[in-house]
Amino acid sequence: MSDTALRHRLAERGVDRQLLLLVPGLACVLALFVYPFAYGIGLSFQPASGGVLGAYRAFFTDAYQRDTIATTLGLALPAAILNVAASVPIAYLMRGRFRGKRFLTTILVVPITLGTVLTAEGLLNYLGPTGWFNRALMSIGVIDEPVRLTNNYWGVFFSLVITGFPFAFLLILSYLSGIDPTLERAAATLGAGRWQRFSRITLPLLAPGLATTFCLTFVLAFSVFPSAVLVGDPAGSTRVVSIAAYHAAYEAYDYPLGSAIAVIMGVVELVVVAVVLGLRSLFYTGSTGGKG
Amino acid sequence: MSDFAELRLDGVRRRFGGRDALTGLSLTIRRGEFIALLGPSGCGKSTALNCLAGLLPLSEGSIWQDETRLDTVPPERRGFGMVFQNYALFPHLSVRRNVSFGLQMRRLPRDEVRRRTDEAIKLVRLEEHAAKLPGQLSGGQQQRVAIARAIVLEPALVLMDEPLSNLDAKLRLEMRTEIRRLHQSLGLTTVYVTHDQEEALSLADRLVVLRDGRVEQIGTPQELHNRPANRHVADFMGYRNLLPMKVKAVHGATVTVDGAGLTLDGTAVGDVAPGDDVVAGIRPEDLLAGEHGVPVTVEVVEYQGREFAVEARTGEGVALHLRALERPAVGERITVTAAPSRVLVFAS
Amino acid sequence: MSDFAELRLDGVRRRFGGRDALTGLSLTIRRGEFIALLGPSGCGKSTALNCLAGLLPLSEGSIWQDETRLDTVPPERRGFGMVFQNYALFPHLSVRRNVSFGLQMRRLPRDEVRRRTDEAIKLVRLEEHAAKLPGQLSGGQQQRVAIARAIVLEPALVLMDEPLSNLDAKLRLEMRTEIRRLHQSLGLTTVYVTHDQEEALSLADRLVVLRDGRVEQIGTPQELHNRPANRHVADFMGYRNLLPMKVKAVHGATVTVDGAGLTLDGTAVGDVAPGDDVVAGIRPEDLLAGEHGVPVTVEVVEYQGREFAVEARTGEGVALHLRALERPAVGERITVTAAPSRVLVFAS
Amino acid sequence: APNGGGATDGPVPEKPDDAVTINILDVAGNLQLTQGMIDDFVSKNGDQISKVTYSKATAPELVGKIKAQQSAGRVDIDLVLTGVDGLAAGIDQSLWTPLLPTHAARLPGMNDYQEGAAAMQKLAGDFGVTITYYPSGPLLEYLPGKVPTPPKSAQELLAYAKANPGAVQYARPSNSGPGRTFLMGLPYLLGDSDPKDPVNGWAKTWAYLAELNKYVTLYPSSTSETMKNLANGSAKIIASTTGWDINPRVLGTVPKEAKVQTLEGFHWVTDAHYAVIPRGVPTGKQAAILNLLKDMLTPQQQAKAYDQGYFYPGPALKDVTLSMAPEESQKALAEYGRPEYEQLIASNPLEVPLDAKSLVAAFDRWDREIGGAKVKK
Amino acid sequence: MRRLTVGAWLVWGAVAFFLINLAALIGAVVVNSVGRRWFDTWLPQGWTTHWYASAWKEFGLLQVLVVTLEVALLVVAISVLVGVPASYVLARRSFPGRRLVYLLFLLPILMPPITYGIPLATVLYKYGFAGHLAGVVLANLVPSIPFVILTMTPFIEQIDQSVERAARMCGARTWQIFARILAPLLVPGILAASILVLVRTVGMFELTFLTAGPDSQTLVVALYYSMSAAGIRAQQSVDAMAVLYTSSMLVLLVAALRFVNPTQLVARVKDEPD
Ligand SMILES: Nc1ncnc2c1ncn2[C@@H]1O[C@H](COP(=O)(O)OP(=O)(O)OP(=O)(O)O)[C@@H](O)[C@H]1O
Ligand SMILES: Nc1ncnc2c1ncn2[C@@H]1O[C@H](COP(=O)(O)OP(=O)(O)OP(=O)(O)O)[C@@H](O)[C@H]1O
Ligand SMILES: [Mg+2]
Ligand SMILES: [Mg+2]
Repeated sequence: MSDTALRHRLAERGVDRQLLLLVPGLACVLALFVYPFAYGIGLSFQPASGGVLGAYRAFFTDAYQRDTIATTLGLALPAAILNVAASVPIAYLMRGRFRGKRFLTTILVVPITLGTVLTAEGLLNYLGPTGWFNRALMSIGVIDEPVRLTNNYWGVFFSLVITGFPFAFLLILSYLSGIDPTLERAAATLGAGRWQRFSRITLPLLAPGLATTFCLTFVLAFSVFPSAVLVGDPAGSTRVVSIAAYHAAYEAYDYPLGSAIAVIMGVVELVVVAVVLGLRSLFYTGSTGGKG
Repeated sequence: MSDFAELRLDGVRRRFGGRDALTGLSLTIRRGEFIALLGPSGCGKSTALNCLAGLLPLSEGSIWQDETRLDTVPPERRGFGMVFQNYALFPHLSVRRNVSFGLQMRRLPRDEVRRRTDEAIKLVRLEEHAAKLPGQLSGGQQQRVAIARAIVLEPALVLMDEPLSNLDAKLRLEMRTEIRRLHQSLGLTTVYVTHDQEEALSLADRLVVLRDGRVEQIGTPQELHNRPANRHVADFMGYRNLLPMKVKAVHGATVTVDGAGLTLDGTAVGDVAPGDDVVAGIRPEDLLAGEHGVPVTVEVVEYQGREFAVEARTGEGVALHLRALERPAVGERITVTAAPSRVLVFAS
Repeated sequence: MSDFAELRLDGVRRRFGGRDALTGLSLTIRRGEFIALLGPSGCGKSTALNCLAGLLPLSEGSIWQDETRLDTVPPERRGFGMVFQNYALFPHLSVRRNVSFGLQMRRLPRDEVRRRTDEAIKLVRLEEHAAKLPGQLSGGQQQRVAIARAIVLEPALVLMDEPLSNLDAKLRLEMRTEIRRLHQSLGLTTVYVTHDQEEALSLADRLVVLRDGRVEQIGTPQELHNRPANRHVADFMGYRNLLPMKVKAVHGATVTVDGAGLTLDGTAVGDVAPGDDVVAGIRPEDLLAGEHGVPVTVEVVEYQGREFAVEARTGEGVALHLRALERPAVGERITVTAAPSRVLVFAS
Repeated sequence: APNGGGATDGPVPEKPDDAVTINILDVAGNLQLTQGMIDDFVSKNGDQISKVTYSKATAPELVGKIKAQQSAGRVDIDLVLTGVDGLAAGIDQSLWTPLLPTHAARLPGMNDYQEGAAAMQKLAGDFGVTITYYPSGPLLEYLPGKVPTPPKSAQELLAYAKANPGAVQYARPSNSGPGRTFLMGLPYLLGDSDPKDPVNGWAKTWAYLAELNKYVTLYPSSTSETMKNLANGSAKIIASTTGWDINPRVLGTVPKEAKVQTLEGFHWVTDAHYAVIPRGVPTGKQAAILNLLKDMLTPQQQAKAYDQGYFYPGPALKDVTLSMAPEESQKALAEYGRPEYEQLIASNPLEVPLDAKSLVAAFDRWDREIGGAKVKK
Repeated sequence: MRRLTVGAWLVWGAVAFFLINLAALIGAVVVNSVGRRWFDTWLPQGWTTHWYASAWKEFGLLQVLVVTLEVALLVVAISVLVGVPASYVLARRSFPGRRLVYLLFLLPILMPPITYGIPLATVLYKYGFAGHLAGVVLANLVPSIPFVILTMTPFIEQIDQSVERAARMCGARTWQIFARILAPLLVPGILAASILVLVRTVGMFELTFLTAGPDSQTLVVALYYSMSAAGIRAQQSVDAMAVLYTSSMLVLLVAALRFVNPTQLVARVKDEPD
């Protein structure tokens, strides 16, 4: 009797046997994500020398290492901002139904399939000093020296845009179509012109979606690794944090330092995400009229 | 664009991908009128309203406001107010800012915006809720915000697209009175879309009945209620008994029809000749239990507060809906008649 | 579990995270009865139904089927049928397979499954549509599939949760008759949830009115219609004029109340004493225009087919809802009275 | 796997009891030269080796992988083909099974190493067996059409770079063989105090690199990139080695007419590939591998190392001539080879490369001070 | 019908510019992969498919493709099996700690793979998983399971719960409800999630790179090696391999887009006619 009573009490709060279905998923995340992460944090506090915080000290006292954070942010933030900012007007124009929408969406999403290597090769071939791009510009006389767009900041930046844009675009398109189109029509009947409808209705409703999209694109860009090596200048202007982490762990065999850098990377990224999500909470975040 | 004496729709037509959603709608709306567009789902009511609002371009025809052509003017410059079916309140703006939105778009001075907003909010009795977001309001309150937002601009014309369809029965009744009150007290001109005949009858000065994008009948509520132009309008106007029959004889306006074991006298609507297939329409409340008449067996009895709704079946198996003041027993046999003036005979 | 003489709910209570959604529901359902649970949104109707079905465990109380305790039996073994608000048809199964699903779950022999499925489909007149998917059916047809699916198992009890609320007015009326017919002809026992008083009155043998999870009144439609137990039930039963007043005098069952510039004679419901604050309830159709009575100004007039619904205001600004057979002009002053037997005075 | 579970230490038999499967990991690009030799051995000795699997990885991962496998007690890489870097890192972490002098007698070919290869073998200590060898570089490569008079000394190179900013290119040393050979060759060219000590002995080299850096606009992250730039004309002089000179021209990445140039007073910085066996490989497999290595160190097999100039010349043994090589090699080298190499190799000193630790220190310093110097701080 | 404003022209112009450059970028790689020699000219000096053959042989692409397929299918299967029940609970139930659980599932997607990839690889090496198929699969599960959960949760939410209740009222047991009602209704969602996970896994570089062994390299990793590992290789065959990779991803993506409406990833709304 008291057994059923307890069962009922738990059931009232939503606890019953069905929750067991969560267990495999939770187990995987705990074993494969939380534990390794904790292990990595633990490892980062056991450097060969320098005490508990030695690895962190080593990272922060060495300008060459420390600066990788600024380098990475310098790449990831503008790239994420551009991806989001460029997606908004395009997605906005692609609301509603029109013929060829699916095709155009597919085309815009194609870069997802390119992969780092093809993007890198493509950038090197196409934007390289004698690639078609420079050739075209030179043959129409815009420039007379090839502009250098690869093996430096720009190469990595372009590859981040090419791989990040489709994600941002898809998400924003999706958020936009979640906004009830009658809201804009309502605004129109109230005398709002095109720009006012966008800026006063659509944009504020989209803002939380923009923040989420920005975070996800930023995460993608922040962890840039292969393209920083392949199209960048991995010793110089594109020495990003992940290169430092990889170098420490797999070239210098300093696992504590590698873990410490990974932890620092996670922290920096979470800080950015937290700031953005904090800003997001300033906006209206409820239903946007679509049946979400 | 502001005040006007009349608004004219002239052969308005709208196609969607080759299919007509609305054809040849011609209608003159006089200042101060309350017009209801009535019809079943998909008949083109919203299409008509959106054309009027400028939210949909016309495929053919024109719209005139007195002598100005209106159908080329974008919606934001027509100066009409609109109340949407799901209200379309801006979810991120407070009630006050929803209501003042239109005034701000007009760049009115701050003071005036404040004054008129307050007035409108008061009119719909939402003073206490002015600072809330729409998501925190009940359906009826949201409804009132939508109305306040539309009328605060003192629009020449207010358009309403099934504004009550999302409310529950009791609230619907209340809001209906509210809408009629506002229309009267503010001297608005209103076009109102609904699929509920009761609502249309109770609110409108004139009704436009649509079916499949075409106008079936335009008239006052009384006209429609008593003299529907055809069986479809009748169906919509509560003629629940629609019996396919054959004309036996015609004597002036009175015709005798029979079919399915019944013989009835009725009033012809339109031209009918003996031998024609017709539909006889009778409201349940016009079928009276009496001494003489058709014998039927009671099948279903429903209590309706004052009277009982009865479904009965004739010997030939035709179902009839009628009303009774006393509860008949299920299975009981009674006889029913109808006054010839209450039986409408439509050419089918 | 199959047939039974009566089903007893005994102090049934259900909490959600500390808040009571339903308290102390005690009710005996006799075989063959049609019970309606009536109440505004959120009052616990669906909770009660789900407890009865076994879809929600009880927090307290018990349910008995004759002498067997039922509340510990899982829903799939109670043998009840259920019709859901939005039908909850299996969208990937054809009409036929929707209907036969329950029979298949019982592992009945193929022939019997086929026979009983055919029968049920015929009963709801969907023979032509048996092979279609639910998505290809209209609302009314889906509704009928849902009913067929529930009754094909010949359940001891059929539960319906606002089965008509998604249909449009005309269809709602038709399906209502249909449901009553099936209940009668199959000899079902039915518990029906609705927030529409008209529906409840017309369908049920007995009504249970709920508010905030508590039972307000249980009785036949006539009892509820004519003698609501309190102002809340009255509100629900169409007593649209609910006027806060003060008791002036009591003469047996008749009390004289006044307030807001009105003085009325009425019938007390419950104990009232002079000086008490009370609420006087009057239906619009019981407020008659007459020679003597309260003078009011007509504010809103709505046509309702036969009569006109009028909203009028007394000198003191109290709004009254009444009916008139002739259209009064807006602004006209008329006088209204009500028979004392039709004015109910509730202790508030 | 067959014989997978046998003892991992103790005496190594002459032959495995049963045919074994050998997993070979190549972190140096060595299979290009030796896969033919190995396949040949396997096809003739089916009783010892039933199957070989090949896989490739980069040198930096090697240590982590093997170490992890060893600590998990399950080593499934049986033979590693590596350059100096992987070899040294493994020695440092004691990953390898000592092969010498225990098994010296089983590898008679080791007595016939040519001079440079023998020096390289010294670097391997007791653990690795040199299987291919080449003198490498540093060489400069250019297109005669674009550079009619190539620089002949380090100073001329600097002057040329100054006159043609952006025209001189070498890839980031830690990603590139020619890049690191250039780095290691400079101290000899410039006469630094200790060419083997990049931290304290390379004063002139670092100064020179810093000066050169002013006129280098780009350090690509792979040698292929510099080759492509040479081919398309955006670079005029790039660092190269014998193999990188010949093979890309065979492949068509670089025009056939490209030429190489050495700088005055240059020393070859040699390079080699080694075979090593990780600790924890069963003795049966060790036996098979030793027999394989013995076979690979015979002149007939070594001749295959000529390849298409990939590691020119390639053989580690003395007196393995081109005429012994497969016909395809002979044809390719007849067309794209450079007869002058023989003379160059014979007349210039051979130096072994830096040991792994110093090399990593040199890379790190290069990354920070040269490659990273472009970044505004 | 709709007139384009200046802004719209600018945006479409920018889109066209982006697409043209993108096409040229892809074109440059494709042309190079079929070009014989290509130096300082607009087009190569001849055409050949030889690089594809040599890439196939040199990189052992057959084995790589088999491994890629194995990894991808295993990851998809496991993450669906584990993720769908979890998302069912998250979609249907409210219980104490639900938000925490949700956050826990969100984190692996919010974190750059390399931040947990390095410690994960270390741990997997410690337990002897890394370097094998098992390790690659386990590592790829980390972002995949949450991904399945995040895409399936809204999908399950939009399946009316009363359908399940209706089945129960018809006498169906829990497993019968799963098998006969939920599974068929979830098929499109599972398919969509699977294909997206497949695309992600095939394209996932960091985690695979850090945990793959010699016999468990997937196509991306092989590609990266072909570009960065020691030795001399013809660029053209690297390009050929990249083209092969991209074409297979493209096929997957186009297939995915047939099942998922890209506009309905985060919000499921009916396309409103306008
Ligand atoms: N954007 C559109 N594209 C294609 N067809 C449309 C579009 N909008 C409406 N239609 C079609 O036009 C017809 C009329 O639609 P409309 O919305 O005006 O009907 P309605 O009378 O308002 O119906 P409801 O009562 O359901 O709102 C319908 O058949 C509908 O399918
Ligand atoms: N799963 C639940 N968790 C928490 N509260 C609930 C849950 N289900 C119902 N409630 C609460 O219990 C109360 C009664 O809900 P119930 O669904 O029974 O109302 P109802 O009378 O059916 O209303 P409606 O007419 O809107 O369907 C409401 O206040 C509701 O918010
Ligand atoms: Mg509509
Ligand atoms: Mg309910």
